[in-house]
Amino acid sequence: MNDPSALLGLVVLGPLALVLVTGVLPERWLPPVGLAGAAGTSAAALVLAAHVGRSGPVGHDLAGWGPPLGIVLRADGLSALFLALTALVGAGVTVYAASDRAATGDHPRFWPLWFAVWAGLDAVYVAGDLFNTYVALEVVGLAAVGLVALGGGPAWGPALRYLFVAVLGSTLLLVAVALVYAQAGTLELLAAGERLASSGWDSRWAAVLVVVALGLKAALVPMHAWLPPAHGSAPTAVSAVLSALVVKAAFFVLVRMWFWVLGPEPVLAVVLGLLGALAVLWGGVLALAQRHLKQVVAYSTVAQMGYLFLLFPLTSAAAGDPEVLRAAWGGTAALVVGHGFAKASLFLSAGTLKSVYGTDSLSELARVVRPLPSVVMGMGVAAVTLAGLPPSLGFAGKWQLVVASVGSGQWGWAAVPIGGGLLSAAYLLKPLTVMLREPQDRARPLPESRSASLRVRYAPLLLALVPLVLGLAGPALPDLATTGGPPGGGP
Amino acid sequence: MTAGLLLELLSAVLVVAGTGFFTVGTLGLVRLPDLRTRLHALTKADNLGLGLVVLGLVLQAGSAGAAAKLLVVWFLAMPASAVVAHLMSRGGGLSAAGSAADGPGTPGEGGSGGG
Amino acid sequence: MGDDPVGLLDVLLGLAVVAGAATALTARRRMGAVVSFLVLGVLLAVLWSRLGAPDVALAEAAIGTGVTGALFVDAVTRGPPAARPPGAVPGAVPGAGARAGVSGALAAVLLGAGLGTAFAGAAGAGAAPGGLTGQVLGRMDVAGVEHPVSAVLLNFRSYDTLLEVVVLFVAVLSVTATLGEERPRHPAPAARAATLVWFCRVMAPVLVLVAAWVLFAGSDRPGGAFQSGAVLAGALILMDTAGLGPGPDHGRLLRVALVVGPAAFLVVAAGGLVAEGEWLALDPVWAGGLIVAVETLLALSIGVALTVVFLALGRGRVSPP
Amino acid sequence: MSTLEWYLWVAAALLGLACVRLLLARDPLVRLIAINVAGSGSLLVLVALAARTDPPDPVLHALVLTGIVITVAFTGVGLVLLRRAEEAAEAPGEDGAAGNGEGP
Repeated sequence: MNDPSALLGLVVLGPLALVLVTGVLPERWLPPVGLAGAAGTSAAALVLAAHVGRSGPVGHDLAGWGPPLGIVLRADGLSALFLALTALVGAGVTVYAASDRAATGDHPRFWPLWFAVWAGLDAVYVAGDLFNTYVALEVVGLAAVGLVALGGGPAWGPALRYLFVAVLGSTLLLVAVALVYAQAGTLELLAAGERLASSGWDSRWAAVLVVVALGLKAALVPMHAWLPPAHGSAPTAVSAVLSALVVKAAFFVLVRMWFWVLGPEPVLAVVLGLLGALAVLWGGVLALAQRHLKQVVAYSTVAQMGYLFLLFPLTSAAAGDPEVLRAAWGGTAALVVGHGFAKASLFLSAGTLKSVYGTDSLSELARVVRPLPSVVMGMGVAAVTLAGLPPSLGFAGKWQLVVASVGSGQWGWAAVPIGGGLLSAAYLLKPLTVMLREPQDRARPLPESRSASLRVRYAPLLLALVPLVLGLAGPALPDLATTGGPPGGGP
Repeated sequence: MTAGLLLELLSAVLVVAGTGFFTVGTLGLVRLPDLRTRLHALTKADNLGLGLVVLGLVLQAGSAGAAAKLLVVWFLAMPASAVVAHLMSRGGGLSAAGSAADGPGTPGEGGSGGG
Repeated sequence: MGDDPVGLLDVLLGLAVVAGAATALTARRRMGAVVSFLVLGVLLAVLWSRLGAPDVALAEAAIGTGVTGALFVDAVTRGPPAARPPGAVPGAVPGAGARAGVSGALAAVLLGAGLGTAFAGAAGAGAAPGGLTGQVLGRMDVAGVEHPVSAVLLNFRSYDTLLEVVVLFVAVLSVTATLGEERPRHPAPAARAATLVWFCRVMAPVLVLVAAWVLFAGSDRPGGAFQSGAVLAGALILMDTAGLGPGPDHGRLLRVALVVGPAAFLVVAAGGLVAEGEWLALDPVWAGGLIVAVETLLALSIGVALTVVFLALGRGRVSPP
Repeated sequence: MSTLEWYLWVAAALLGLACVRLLLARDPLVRLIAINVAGSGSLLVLVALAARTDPPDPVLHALVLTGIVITVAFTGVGLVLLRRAEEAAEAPGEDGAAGNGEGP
């Protein structure tokens, strides 16, 4: 009974049980039960990830029916990576949310909705079935809309816009799944991929549908307009979760469909690469122009997601060269994990400053005599990862992307990580200088309106240090990312 | 003229007559000026239309069970439309006082985009 | 049925559905849009039964048109009056100008043409017709129910249904979250019109009976937990409109009723792991009984969930859990 | 033109119309109706493909049932958010900030 494949079900059904429990419990029990639940869920996910890292992909036939009839759960290297990221960042955010009510929108509904997002994310990462991926994305989407709505009055409008985008994306994804099923005759991911590859069916239309659907949900430029208002107006813990984790689920499904099911499309890959580069540029410029800290961090999410989309042109230009493929996959994995930790830490820092000083507008924060040192330190360390300075994971990721673009002879793509690094350094240092400079008019210092507990002040710093330590992990990350790699695109 | 053919013909006539009444009801909905006259047209024509269609289908229903279920559809629809029409005619009267949001006599807002 | 030349009935039905959708989407007033949407719902129910999908037709009528229609009508009629965008015509839909109309129509035609070629391509050369039909029909003897769609929903692909019920529960959580701390102000239960109260006393038991019949019919013919849940929601909404619905002190009862469906599903899932070694596995001997038990609790939870969403929309009388 | 192709074209028309109105319409209620119409369009693709064989494919019918319930869940949340946003816009003081009203 305790074979590791049962863990595949536990990482999803565990948080689902917690959704029901925290949906019914009275309010004072929620933080302790939430902490215990988060510990259990992340432990299960980490054990599963370690198992996959050690002995390769693992599968589990649900309800006893093997594929193609029943639904199969499967975790390969990529799933393990995303599961571990969700577990660690999720645990960190849960500790922060348990110690500061304001971070949860001051509403007991945070806990069941947060565990619903967590369960949905794990369900997406372990799904081995096309339609199951769609339903799991729906759980994540609706719970995320609910979480944004916790931000009260000003958040209801952005939450509604987020709902429209999520549903439009899901509908187009469902149509793409229907087309694949009509052609392949099975909903199981790997089998559908093999049958499509051998059937010679022109899957360009389905690929366009999937790219538009998941580009909407991953806020790829020009479909990014919904993200900053939604992530900006959500409560602190919610914005951290949305930017660090939820946006990545859509990218994960795009990678699954692109490499495992539909097969790479060279022309569309270049288009995705260009849109990614545009995202890095446009997101960075907009982040520079913002006057509120949470908006800067939200636009930085749009920018940093752009790097991930370089995976598609680099792998399709690699023409099977294992060295280039390993660098491309390793680089993307490092950027995914680095961005996850750093963005969560940055949003928690911004939220702490906002709850302590009552505002996140940079001009007001400039009047603070000596802002919380540990929080500002956390922002600085997170900026190191996001800007891609050594020894952080950001640097390791960007370095491998440059190696991949040089190795595949497409020098152009190397400009994106390098130029992007400068741009992100610019828009991250702007708020930092505001914090560290002497306030001009000492006459009107901005007082602390609320005190912040110890855990609240040091959680962002802790989260920001993790990608620095992981930066020294060397080959561990690329190995994990390419375990059970895709048939065509992987080494 | 075997019994089957006769049955077939009768049910076809009934169904067509029923749809005829529906059309008249919809015409009344579009042409008549105000709430009460529209309700008058709708409830009478549609109920009769539904009754005829149901009777037509009952003749073709395979088993007694299916026929009974068709009749239940009609028996449920009639009180529902009667009560709804009654409440609407009292001016959207959810409460006994009949809060005259639209008030009898003024054309109701609905029904403009009828399919 | 799929590849014989298209008949007149199909052409008419297809055109009616597209016309209904066009009216619903481009109506100049909110009420007109909602009424057209209801008509579209009825047309879709006919369309699904024409395409040989009675379960989907029943669900479309009960959920797609019934509950969704109730939500839309309530949103339009009981919304704050000022909310209706000011315009020459009360409730005019802003942005329905001519220029927007033309560009919108052009975009719609282009997108439709693109999607059309994609679909025709998918259905065309070498497509795998029938997909998993053979697999499902071959295993019906150990599925625990006779109706193939119910077998797929609650046995072969029960994980999808579990996630879907969680989506509905998350919807209830999100909806009640927006109500904020203060309990919705209960309007003093105004004396409801006598006819409405009488109608509800007669119809509510009948509707619950219909819901039970639809639920248990699901094991061997079209029906099941979702359609029965929608009928149950209809009964509960009717009771609430007539002032007989659950009062503020029933909050805890509603909360338990909401959770009991998914909780039972999770218990069965864990039981499957312990007994058979895989999550959600159902031993063929026990499958029938377990499926009916879980389906009954699911229908209850779905009915209550849809009702709470409706009540939260109108800040209804009951204090949502 | 076979029946299947005809209904696929009808589905394409529904999807095209609904997606355009979902993006262009200014009134959120019309966009919520567009969500339902787009959902029906995508489900029509599924049911039309299911109808290719004589006993229609039960797996596709189960998927469509799941799609309908998910659409009603999203529509419910969308309508409540629309109602709250309009109430907040209409009476900002009274119940605008149900939570603690963080915002840029």
